[in-house]
Amino acid sequence: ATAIAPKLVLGADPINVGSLTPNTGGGGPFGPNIAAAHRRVVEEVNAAGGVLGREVQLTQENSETNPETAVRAADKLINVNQVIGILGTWSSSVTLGIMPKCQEAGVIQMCTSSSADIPAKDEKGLVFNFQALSPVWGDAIADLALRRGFKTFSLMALNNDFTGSMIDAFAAKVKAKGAQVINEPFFYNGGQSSYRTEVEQLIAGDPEAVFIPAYVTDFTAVYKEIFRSGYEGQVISVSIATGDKFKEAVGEAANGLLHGVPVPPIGSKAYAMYLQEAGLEDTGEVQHPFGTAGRDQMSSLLLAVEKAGSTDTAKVAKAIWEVTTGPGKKEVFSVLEGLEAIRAGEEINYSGASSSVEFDNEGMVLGRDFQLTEVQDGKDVVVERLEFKG
Amino acid sequence: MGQVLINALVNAALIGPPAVAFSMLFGILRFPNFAIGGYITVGAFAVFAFNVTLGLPLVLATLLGMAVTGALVWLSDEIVFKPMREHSPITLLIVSIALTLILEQGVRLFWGADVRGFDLPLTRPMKFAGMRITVEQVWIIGLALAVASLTHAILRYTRIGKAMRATSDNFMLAQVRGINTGRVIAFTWLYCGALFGLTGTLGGLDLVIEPLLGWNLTIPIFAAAILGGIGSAYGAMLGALLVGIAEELTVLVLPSTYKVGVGFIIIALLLLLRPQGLFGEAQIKK
Amino acid sequence: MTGPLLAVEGLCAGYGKGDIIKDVTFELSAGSITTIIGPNGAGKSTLIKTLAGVVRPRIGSVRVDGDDLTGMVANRMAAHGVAYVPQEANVFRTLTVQENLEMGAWTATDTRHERMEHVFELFPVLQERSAVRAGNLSGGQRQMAAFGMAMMVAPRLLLLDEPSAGLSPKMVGQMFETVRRVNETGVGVLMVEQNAIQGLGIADRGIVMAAGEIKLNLPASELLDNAEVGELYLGTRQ
Amino acid sequence: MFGADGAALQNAGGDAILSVSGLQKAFGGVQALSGMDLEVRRGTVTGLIGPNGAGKSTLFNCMSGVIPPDSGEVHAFGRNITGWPSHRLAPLGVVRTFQLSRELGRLTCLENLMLAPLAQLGERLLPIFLQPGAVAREERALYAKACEVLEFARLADLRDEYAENLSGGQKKLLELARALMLDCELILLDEPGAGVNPALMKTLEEIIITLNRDQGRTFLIVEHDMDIIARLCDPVIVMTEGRKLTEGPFDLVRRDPTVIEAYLGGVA
Amino acid sequence: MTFYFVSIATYVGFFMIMALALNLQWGMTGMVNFGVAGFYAIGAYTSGLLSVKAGWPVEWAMLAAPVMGLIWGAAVALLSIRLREDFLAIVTLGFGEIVRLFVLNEDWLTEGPRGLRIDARPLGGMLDRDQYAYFYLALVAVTVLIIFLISERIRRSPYGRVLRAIREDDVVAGVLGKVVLRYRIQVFALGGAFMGLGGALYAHYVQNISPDVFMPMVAIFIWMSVIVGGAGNNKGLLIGAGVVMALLEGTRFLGDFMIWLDAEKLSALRIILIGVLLIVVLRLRPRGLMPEEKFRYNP
Ligand SMILES: Nc1ncnc2c1ncn2[C@@H]1O[C@H](COP(=O)(O)OP(=O)(O)OP(=O)(O)O)[C@@H](O)[C@H]1O
Ligand SMILES: Nc1ncnc2c1ncn2[C@@H]1O[C@H](COP(=O)(O)OP(=O)(O)OP(=O)(O)O)[C@@H](O)[C@H]1O
Ligand SMILES: CC(C)C[C@H](N)C(=O)O
Ligand SMILES: [Mg+2]
Ligand SMILES: [Mg+2]
Repeated sequence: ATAIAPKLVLGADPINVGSLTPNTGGGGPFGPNIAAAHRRVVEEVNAAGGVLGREVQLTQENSETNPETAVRAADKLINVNQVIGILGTWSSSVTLGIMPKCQEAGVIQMCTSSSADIPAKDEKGLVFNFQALSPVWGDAIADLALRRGFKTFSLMALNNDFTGSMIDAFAAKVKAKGAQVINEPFFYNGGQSSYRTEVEQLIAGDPEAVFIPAYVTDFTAVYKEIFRSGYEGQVISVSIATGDKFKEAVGEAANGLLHGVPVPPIGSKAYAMYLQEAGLEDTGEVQHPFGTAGRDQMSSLLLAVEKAGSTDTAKVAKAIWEVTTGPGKKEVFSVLEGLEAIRAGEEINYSGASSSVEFDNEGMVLGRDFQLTEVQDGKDVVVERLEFKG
Repeated sequence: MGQVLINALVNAALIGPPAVAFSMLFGILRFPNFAIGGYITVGAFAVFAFNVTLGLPLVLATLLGMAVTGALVWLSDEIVFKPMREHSPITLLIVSIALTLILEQGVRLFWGADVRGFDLPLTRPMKFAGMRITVEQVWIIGLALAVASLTHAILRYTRIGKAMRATSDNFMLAQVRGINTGRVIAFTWLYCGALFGLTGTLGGLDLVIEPLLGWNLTIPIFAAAILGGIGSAYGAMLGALLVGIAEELTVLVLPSTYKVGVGFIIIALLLLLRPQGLFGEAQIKK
Repeated sequence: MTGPLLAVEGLCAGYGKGDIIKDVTFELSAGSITTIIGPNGAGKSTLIKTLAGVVRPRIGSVRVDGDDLTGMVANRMAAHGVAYVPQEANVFRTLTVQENLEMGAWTATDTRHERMEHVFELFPVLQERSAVRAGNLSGGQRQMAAFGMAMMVAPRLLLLDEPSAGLSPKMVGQMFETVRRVNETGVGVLMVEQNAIQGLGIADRGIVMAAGEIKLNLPASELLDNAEVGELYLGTRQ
Repeated sequence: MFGADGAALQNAGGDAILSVSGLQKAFGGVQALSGMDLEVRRGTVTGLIGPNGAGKSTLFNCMSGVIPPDSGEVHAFGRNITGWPSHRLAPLGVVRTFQLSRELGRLTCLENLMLAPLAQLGERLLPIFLQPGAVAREERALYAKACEVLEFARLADLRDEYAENLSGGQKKLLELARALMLDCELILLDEPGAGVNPALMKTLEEIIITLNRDQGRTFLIVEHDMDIIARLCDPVIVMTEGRKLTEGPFDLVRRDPTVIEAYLGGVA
Repeated sequence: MTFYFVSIATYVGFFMIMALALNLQWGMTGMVNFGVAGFYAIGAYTSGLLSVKAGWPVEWAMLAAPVMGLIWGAAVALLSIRLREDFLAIVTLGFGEIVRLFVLNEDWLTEGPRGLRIDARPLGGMLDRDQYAYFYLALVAVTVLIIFLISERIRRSPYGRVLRAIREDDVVAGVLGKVVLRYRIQVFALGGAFMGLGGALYAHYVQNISPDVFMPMVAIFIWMSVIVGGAGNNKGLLIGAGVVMALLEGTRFLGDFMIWLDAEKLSALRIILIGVLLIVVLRLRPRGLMPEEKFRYNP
């Protein structure tokens, strides 16, 4: 059925795409998945004849989750590799850090960052975010938590942008629904040699539940400390901090923990495909929350190039909406399906492994389901789900 | 308040032994060795490998891990530092930072950046008089005290300990008096390496095993050792206690995000009052 | 063995490029004292450091009692019965006086107590200050401690680099007297001294070093009487 | 006690430019100075002798602001300088050397000397940018002077050598030479002769005598070499156990039985 | 590719400015400063905030940065008058961390972890993208040159001689009548000012700064530049800055050759390689590529 798949045109310039992922540093646990997903999509596409008959050339860099290094890496991608887009930035500070360079050079950015500043600072409409912004997280998780009937909460968060706005939204929601936040929400820094004081402060008023948005490395240490402190109330966090590795690291003590996250449409077709591509088994749990986004980033970018028929980034940016967003188009779940459809002259809507990939007019992803999960017997058990209602 | 003290004590017990080791290495080799972060990380992963991958009991795994770390730390001297003995302390400092990068990334190369834990269930605390402490923490404190006393006893009463102090004081003269300084230094590395291995275990228990584990402990260790006055085992322990208390008390007055910073300020103030460190002695040259 | 206690032949040594001591050859017979004098920077300390194994020889050989010890490092030299008192940095500053003396006996712990008694007899002030860190001693006290350390073993060969510097006249007398007595027990002594009159006074032979070379090697009494030597090195000619 | 000689002494020197009274300093249990009194008269070369550990160097440290005394007072040039930091003393006219030489290791010999003179224009931040000509001129003058002093100290060949590479005696010479570079009226020398070759020391003594006679500089010299003391110093102060034992011309002092007992032994 | 080199050259310029300043403080005067990143941040945020939030003209804002660096440099030096070298290390390390914590936590002022977007830049809007890259490189180069000349003048002057004397033994310098404290404060302040200026130039070049930029790692790179180049030698450390940047950036191209490695292993390997190369360089040239020169006066 691939009669129309073109062969790579010999001698044509390749299409350059950059991937800038947090392979080390704070995002270290996630970056490699994203990078691998990027590479898989590109390999798949190249094997099937490339885009516009041209080979896709992928250059991957490590942001080290550090904006200082990331800017130089972006510089290299832009000026040496002449990429049309930089995909995969994760931490907001990196996404924002390279933004001036990218905007100046007219390079598309695709990220999974959650800072509310991202749309505001994207003046040229070149940034696409595959992650819900953190206020949305806070609101949704609070909503789910309230359904469990907690009346008093204490909040603390890792000190970064992602968690900062999440806490505000969480608190606002809690108050709006008549429950109480009994502490003055506060932040802690990652990479500390102990978190005892912070935990002490958090549980001081003996709240029914505590909410701690964080990253996995520091959350693991914090959670151990909470457990050791003898706190008997409910701990709530975000699922990115409570993956398999977390559960392995803390063992049985993880039982009873609640965590929420925007989820890939588990059971959806694209997600199943992702698991297969990544060689994972379907456990019914959320796996690779960012790897899935990596797949969707690369897929939508390449589809958009094919759609735009050029590598002019303004045109490609416009085409990204065309291939991902809007009703009444043919739904595709993988890049190859999509390419085929585009070449067949069809209008497509790419539905991804991380979400259905619908963007608002600022390039922020819309359609994300949220799910609240409880750890029981070392396994995630879904307790509540909040489906995105288009 | 009592809880604050217990917490500070646990912090101190974690930082203390490596601070003692750092201080000993500084004393004998005359440079601040920032590779301690790398050593601790390696220690934690070595113990992890024995404990989780090979399924040995934690105590045995710890002992083996200490041996492995000791050997590795000694090897790092043979390969990296030994040929550079004569070089300036700051050059060696930079070299040690480069070494810590290599060790950390080496660990990452094999194990990735994921978080890990030992095969030991977390425990709930024992409670008394409104204060809480876990069995693990009691262990950590006990071990730290044991390490301090052992180190002190070695330095003060054993032949090798005296040789260590002499070597650290005046390398050339030590040789002249017949001390095999090469062997003394090797022993020091091995001993300190074992302490870093132990810290790997304790740190992994208290925090979480990951490549940056050691790096996160480095600055408090450095501060404690300097504060205690280089070369003094009890000094380093006391330094650790003060760093611990300083950080704990900060939170009573300032947002906890400033914890690390205030720790530094208190250290600075202490040093202004007693510029030679707590246990260091002022030297007057004539 | 009837040969000389110390036989140095064609010795060259230095720090950076260039040799500081050049082609030094001499012998020291068992049970004798040789005193080296010479202007500042002549290479006296360098020679003695080379003999002690602190500076590496480049060419030449060093034999003690017939054993070839050329190029041996300092701690092995010490094990071979060579005791050396450096000119500078000659005590462990952070160790107490008592510990310093104990370090002196590193290679021979068995007779430590008697010997320490002996050192304390010699320099009572060291006993008074035995718990003080050597870095806090006065200049002369430190010199006594350094000398005392070498008295803690029974060496075959004693190398002293300006042992009298900084000592009070009374102590200088006692120190030289001690050297003489130690020598009488059969220990060979090679000593650098600026206090030439007294230094040569107890010596059998005297060596004049200048610019890295041995200029004269004579019986000590001849050297003392040598007018030229007096003027150039001893400052005795008015 | 010294009769006529003592009176002669009074006339020989001018007013006291340095005086110390009741100086005390203890280190832990050791009373290094216990009520030391001392006067140095203008224009003299005063000797300070005493057994090892008598407190001579400690006295120097207390007088030169390196360590503060526990009690007692130090006056120099009519000012109470007790507890002054050391950098204020040189401008007042007091400079010292150290018993264990403290060379500036990674400066060359020449630099060690050129550093010494006071109030150099080029040592201030703005003039080096705004008045480079004047600074260069000043440097040339300093250079000439330093070369001269190096010549005396027989260090001329080593002028571009790092001071850390000098021999023990050379370091002492450098220490002395550096002090002579300053135009200070009062120069305190802590065992300048120890480790210096006696023939060379004689030359240096001549320099000291010249500086004293022709330029009226005053010296206070700690020394254990009695030949040097005999040739240079009048009066001589003897201290033991942290306080002054006696004072007078060397010929008298050397015959004092208490001095012989405590210090000289049978030899001198 | 050219633009890549232009931009890397610009970054090298920042390193050079910082390294020159550190050399003044540590290489010449012996004052350990582990808080380099803090001064960098002070410069960057001063200029950034003044131009973004206070609406200052960008040129004025950039000039305010060294003034701020100067003030804080003097303050830190004053605080640590009595401290020994290794203690100065902790105090400055602490200072750097406190600065970073301040910009991280006081988000009412600094935007905290969100980072500060700085659109204003000198001659902004008057040049196109390519010209601007050259212009900025020139601006940085001129700054490097000026700081280099100032440092060299200091080094070769009697003033520099006093600094080196203090480095060797401050008590001796004091006995010789040098007011050690004054020199220490002046030098630390001057170094702080240069670092502040470096920070300002950096901020307006990358146009987005956040607390994460000023992690201790930056300070480590600057230290590496000085050590690799040769402490005490201004020319050497310019080379050192180039070498360190070449290590950091050059190893990036590793991936182009080792395509069989996945991204995570590759990035680990890259950092390992940086570490190994650094050790090798220092092993071969322990006093740096261009060790401090001896001074020979030959008037
Ligand atoms: N920092 C210190 N701590 C303890 N004791 C000290 C210290 N400094 C000096 N002392 C003691 O004070 C006494 C006086 O020492 P000082 O150096 O002043 O003697 P001195 O007269 O210069 O002797 P010398 O002729 O041997 O140089 C000595 O007994 C010494 O041990
Ligand atoms: N560590 C060193 N590095 C380089 N050169 C050195 C070193 N030590 C000594 N020298 C040089 O070697 C020469 C001889 O020094 P040495 O110490 O042997 O002299 P010395 O005869 O003992 O003099 P003194 O009587 O002053 O102690 C001197 O010119 C000195 O500058
Ligand atoms: C967890 C992610 C969704 C958010 C990202 N780490 C950020 O800093 O914005
Ligand atoms: Mg000598
Ligand atoms: Mg003295």
